[in-house]
Amino acid sequence: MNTIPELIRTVPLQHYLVLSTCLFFIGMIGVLVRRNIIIVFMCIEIMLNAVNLLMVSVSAYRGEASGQIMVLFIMAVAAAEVSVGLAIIVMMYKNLKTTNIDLFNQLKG
Amino acid sequence: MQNLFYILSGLTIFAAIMVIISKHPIRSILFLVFTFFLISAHYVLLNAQFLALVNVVVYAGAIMVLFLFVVMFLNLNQDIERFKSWIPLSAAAISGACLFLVFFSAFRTSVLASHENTGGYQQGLVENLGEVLYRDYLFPMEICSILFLVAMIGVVLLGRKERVEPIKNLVP
Amino acid sequence: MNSAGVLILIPFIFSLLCFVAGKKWSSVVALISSVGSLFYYLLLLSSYNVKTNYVAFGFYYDWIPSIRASLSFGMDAANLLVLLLTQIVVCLAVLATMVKGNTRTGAYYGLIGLTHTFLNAFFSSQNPMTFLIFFEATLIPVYFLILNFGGPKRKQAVFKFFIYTVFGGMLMLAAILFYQSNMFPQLRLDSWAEFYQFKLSLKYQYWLFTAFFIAFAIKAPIFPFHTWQADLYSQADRPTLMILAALLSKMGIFGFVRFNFFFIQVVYDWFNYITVLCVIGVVYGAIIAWRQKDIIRLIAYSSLSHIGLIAAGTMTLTNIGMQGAMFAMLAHGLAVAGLVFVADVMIRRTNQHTVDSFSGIARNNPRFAVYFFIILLSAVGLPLTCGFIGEFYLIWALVEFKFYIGLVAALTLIFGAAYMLRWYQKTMFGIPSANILGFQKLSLSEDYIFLILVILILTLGLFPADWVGFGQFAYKYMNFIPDN
Amino acid sequence: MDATLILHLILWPPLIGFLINGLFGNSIPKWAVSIIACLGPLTSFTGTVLAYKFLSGPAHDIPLYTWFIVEGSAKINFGFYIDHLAIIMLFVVTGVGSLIHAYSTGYMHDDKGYSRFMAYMNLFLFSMLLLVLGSNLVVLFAGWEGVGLCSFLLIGFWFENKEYNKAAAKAFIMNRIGDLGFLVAIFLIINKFGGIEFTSIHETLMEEGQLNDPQIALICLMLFLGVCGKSAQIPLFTWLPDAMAGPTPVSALIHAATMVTAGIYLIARMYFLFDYSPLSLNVIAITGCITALIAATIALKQNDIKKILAYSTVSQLGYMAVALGVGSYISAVFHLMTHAFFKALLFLGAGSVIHGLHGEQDISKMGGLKSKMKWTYAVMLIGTLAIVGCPPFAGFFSKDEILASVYSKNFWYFLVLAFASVFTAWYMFRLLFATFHGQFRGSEVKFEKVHESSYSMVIPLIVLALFSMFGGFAGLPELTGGEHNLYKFLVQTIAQTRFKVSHLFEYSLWGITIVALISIAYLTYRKYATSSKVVFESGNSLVSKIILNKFYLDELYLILFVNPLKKTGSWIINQFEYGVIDRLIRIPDTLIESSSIALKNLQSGKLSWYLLSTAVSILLIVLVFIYR
Repeated sequence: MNTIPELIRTVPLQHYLVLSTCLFFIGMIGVLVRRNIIIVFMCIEIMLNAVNLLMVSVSAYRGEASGQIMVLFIMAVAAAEVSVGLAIIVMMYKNLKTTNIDLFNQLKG
Repeated sequence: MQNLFYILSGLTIFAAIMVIISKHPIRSILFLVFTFFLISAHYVLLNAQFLALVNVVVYAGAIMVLFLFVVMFLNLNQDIERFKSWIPLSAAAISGACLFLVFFSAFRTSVLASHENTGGYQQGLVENLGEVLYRDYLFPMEICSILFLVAMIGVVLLGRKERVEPIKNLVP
Repeated sequence: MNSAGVLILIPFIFSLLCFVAGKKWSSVVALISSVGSLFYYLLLLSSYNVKTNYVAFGFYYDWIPSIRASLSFGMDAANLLVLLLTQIVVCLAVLATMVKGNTRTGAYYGLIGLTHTFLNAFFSSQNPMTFLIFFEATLIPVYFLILNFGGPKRKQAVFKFFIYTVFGGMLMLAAILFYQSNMFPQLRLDSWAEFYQFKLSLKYQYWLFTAFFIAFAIKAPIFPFHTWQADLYSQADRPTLMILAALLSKMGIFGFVRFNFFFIQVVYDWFNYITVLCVIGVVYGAIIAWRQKDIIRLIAYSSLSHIGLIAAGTMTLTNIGMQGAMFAMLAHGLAVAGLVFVADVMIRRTNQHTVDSFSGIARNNPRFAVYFFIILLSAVGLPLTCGFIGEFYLIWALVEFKFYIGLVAALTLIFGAAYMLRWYQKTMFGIPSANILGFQKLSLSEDYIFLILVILILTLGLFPADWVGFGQFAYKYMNFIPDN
Repeated sequence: MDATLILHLILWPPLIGFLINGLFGNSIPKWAVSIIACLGPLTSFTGTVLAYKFLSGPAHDIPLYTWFIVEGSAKINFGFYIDHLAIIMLFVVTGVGSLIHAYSTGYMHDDKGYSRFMAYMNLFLFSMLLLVLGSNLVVLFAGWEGVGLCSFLLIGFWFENKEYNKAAAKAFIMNRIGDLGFLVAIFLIINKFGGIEFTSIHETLMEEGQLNDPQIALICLMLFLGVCGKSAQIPLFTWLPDAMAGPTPVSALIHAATMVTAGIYLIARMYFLFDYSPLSLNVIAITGCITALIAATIALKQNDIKKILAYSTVSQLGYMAVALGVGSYISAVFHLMTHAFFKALLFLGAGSVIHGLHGEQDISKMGGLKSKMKWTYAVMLIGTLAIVGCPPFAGFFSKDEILASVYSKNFWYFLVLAFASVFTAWYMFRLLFATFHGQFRGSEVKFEKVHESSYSMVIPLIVLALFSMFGGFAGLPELTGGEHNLYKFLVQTIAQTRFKVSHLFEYSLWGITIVALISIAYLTYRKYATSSKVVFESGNSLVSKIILNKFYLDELYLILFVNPLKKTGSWIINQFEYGVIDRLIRIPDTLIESSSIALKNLQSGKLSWYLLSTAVSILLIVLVFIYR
């Protein structure tokens, strides 16, 4: 375990930034391209995770715990969001018999 | 060790891409779980051991199970998407790519403060985090608990059986 | 106790009563209200001394002190005649609503009462802010009156009307706010005098005047802002239309009367363009009225023609023009209210709207024909009716100011006669057509309305001197303010 | 006697008669209506006689009250003015008016609108008195419009006939064209002289008037436009023949004797102004010449008895205009007076004929009525001799005076008028012979029914005939050694010097007149006192077609003014109003509407679209932040 902090010194912070950006945009493109609402939802999770990763890396490089606390909160919120969101999806599927977001254009259940 | 990071990064990106290009939702979910694991690995590399653990438990454990459960519950295996038109698709792809390029170039050239790893590997451990959490972020944490309560009530309410007739003939 | 505020309060309280009074009693309440305010107005008039004080019976209320907005009412020489017209015409409109076949619910009377309230407030306003607020507020009851009680296409018509006037009102609001923000903070803009005192630089005046002009031109209306008018008129309920044609169109002209003196230089510079618009309206409206089949539309376009003349008169900024405009407002209000009621009598009895569908009414109803004829004479501007006096002054002012414009405006003599006589002859003369045979005699209340109108028209035509005189004092007062 | 009292006595009785008959005419018996109606003009006539007898001095100005007032500009009184000119006019108006009222009680007796008719006639008389007595131009204008209005009402008296209504509207509107000029002239006068009373205008003019002042010329021309409308001069005369749609007493009173001469009266009243503008006098004279000639020419070919008389009236009005134009105002007034007598007589006689023939107006279907209608024939003969200027009837003196005065000023005007006189003689004798001589050209049955009119109609005829015979002696020419009483009377108001012509010219004029008259009478008798209808048919030649169609003036106006206006009106209603104006004015409206439609499509409710737009906007924002 002691060797791991050395890694941080060898890998520049920019690389983490690039990685999280990549993840974020993969998630975003997924959100834009996919039509299945569950997959869209998953892509949102990817985006959240990308942000988390960013937070953690910066936190680690800055040597501050606040960033990691923030990630904790994000996870908490994400869990709540996913539970509610999935419940909504289930309800909508019950009513509309589809998960295609293009058909959810009524802005109501 | 440096290579470990790059291998992990490559795998993460690959898994994430697979999430969005798999046709079957189940596969997407599985790749997503994989992604989460890989991100947890990154956390470990970054000395955020506690978060890595939480990530595995919350995301890969709880959330993904929920997803899987929903997909299987709705029986979406057969529901393979058909793309109606290429125009919104390409528009989405192009705009996303543009945004990506912009961010990418922005981050690549950004100058960050030099990294002084003051906290060492101790920083991401439970004691350390707990101290900060209960000292500086007590109130938000309490709010968070209320959020969970609300979410729970909401889900229960949503799951309640309604006597609303399903809207018919909407599916083509 | 004598206060302009009471004149506004009377119809307001009674209109609230009307809303709750129910169908049976609301008409009585409305009648009491309108006659009461008429008498209260006459009481005020009798104790009004135009020569000593300018603003009488003032009523002041500090509305929002932080933005220097206050409500101020009062009577002065400029609004005297038009307030008189308001009381009379509302009285007549209420009477016309009580005529069998026009009867309405309490809400109708209540809305008429509200219109009355706002009109009184508007015409007696003593500062630009009050003027603006009630300029807009009058729209509200009128909107509902037409929306709830109008013809089949009322929705489009009233929407068009609303959009037009609100657009104008917005411009005016912007102009007044601009003015107010440029004033010294110690000035509170509590009266017209203060308004006239502080003059902006000419560059701003041009812009402000444009805004005011468009607002008033839409309301009046002046060519080419008139297209809402005929649509709205043809959809409005006729008693409403009496108020609409006789009073609402005067609001724009009254705006010119109030504001033109503030923009003396601008009006002088743009006189040609504006009066050309007005005069085009005179001829244009007359030509359309001449070829028009629908009676109500005919009235609308004839109104456009007359209003154009009156507006041109206010633009001369001369004593004659101002006096003429003020008196012509009264005269035209009476005449057009009469014409609308004539149309109401015709349409209510036969359910026909076109000129061609009537014929030979004079054979059955000579009384009606006579009333119509006298009202028509006033509209045409024959001497010894009040219409003549107004027209005389206006054309005089125009001829004196710009000869050729006056000459073209005087064409209203010919065209007016042409379209009015056409209407009269087609409906009253000729062999009685089938649907005229059942044309009932005038009922008592209809008789009263016509009698009141005819007596007023002839009296004002024979003895106009004192009434015209009020305009002269108003002119002196407004022109007293020095130029910058 | 007090002038105010006399004024009240003259002015108000017709109005009271109008009010009583107008308000209660249907509920009181017919004889009462007749008495009330005739009492009004008779009282006025009495008042006029009193005024003539008892009012001394040049003029009486009686301002009743201030009508309206403009500080600094002018004060307009509801005031009246009695002077010599007014008294002469009053005699004509109330005298002829009374007779025609009496005649009407017989002529209109069986009409169902009898009381209405009498009320209108009274109202007309009141307006005419207002016109004659007004002390300023505005009161005069009130009367001027009032008579126009009554003319409208009376032409369209039988309002169930659409043609009559059209004629009425035409008369009113053409009059209004003239009134426009009049009104503008009033404003110009106020502007120029600062006052509107005749006396004050006169005084100001005397003090600071300049000959050939363009402003005065403009005023005069504008006034003359009004005169053209009211007195049926070219180009506004076409309404008068159409106005014959009204009952015959109306034609006699309004469209021959009084109203149409209001224009002549106006110019005589304002003579001092016209004296300052030779240009406008020339215009008046030329217009008068053309009117006289054209109207007389048209009358040659007409077969409707009333139309002939109508054109004759136009022609005679042209005479008067020429007289005014050469500055001999008194001659014009003289002719106005005699013309009122004999033209009223002729019209009433024609009315009697029409009445006797039960509504027949076409002279080609008359003839030989002499035996059946002796009185009518006699008075018609007198009237004809008067109008053609046969000595010593009334028309001779006045016409001779006009011709002589015109000759003294301008030979060419004289020549035109002489031609017009010849035409006059021709069509009048034609009318007379075709109606009363020869054989009846209708059916026998019809002829049997022909009857002489009642006494209430004949007595006024006889009175008028007497006036036509002896009215001319009010103004004897110098040559006869007699006194020109009218001149002596009027010169106190109208300061005008008498013209001078050589005795030789006068003698030769008389001689030629008599010779010409006899020869024309002979020729027309030969031609028209027949039993054949052929002579009344118009030829097919171009000239006769033009004359028959009244020089196509109506058609010309139709093409030049009425039709374009109608077309413009329809075009505006159907296309311009909503196609152009509405669209133009709704440009902001349309912009808002179309942009709102565009924005509405953005709010499609599609999640993917929202996401995409979010992404794009983030992209834009970031770009802005980076490359700011």
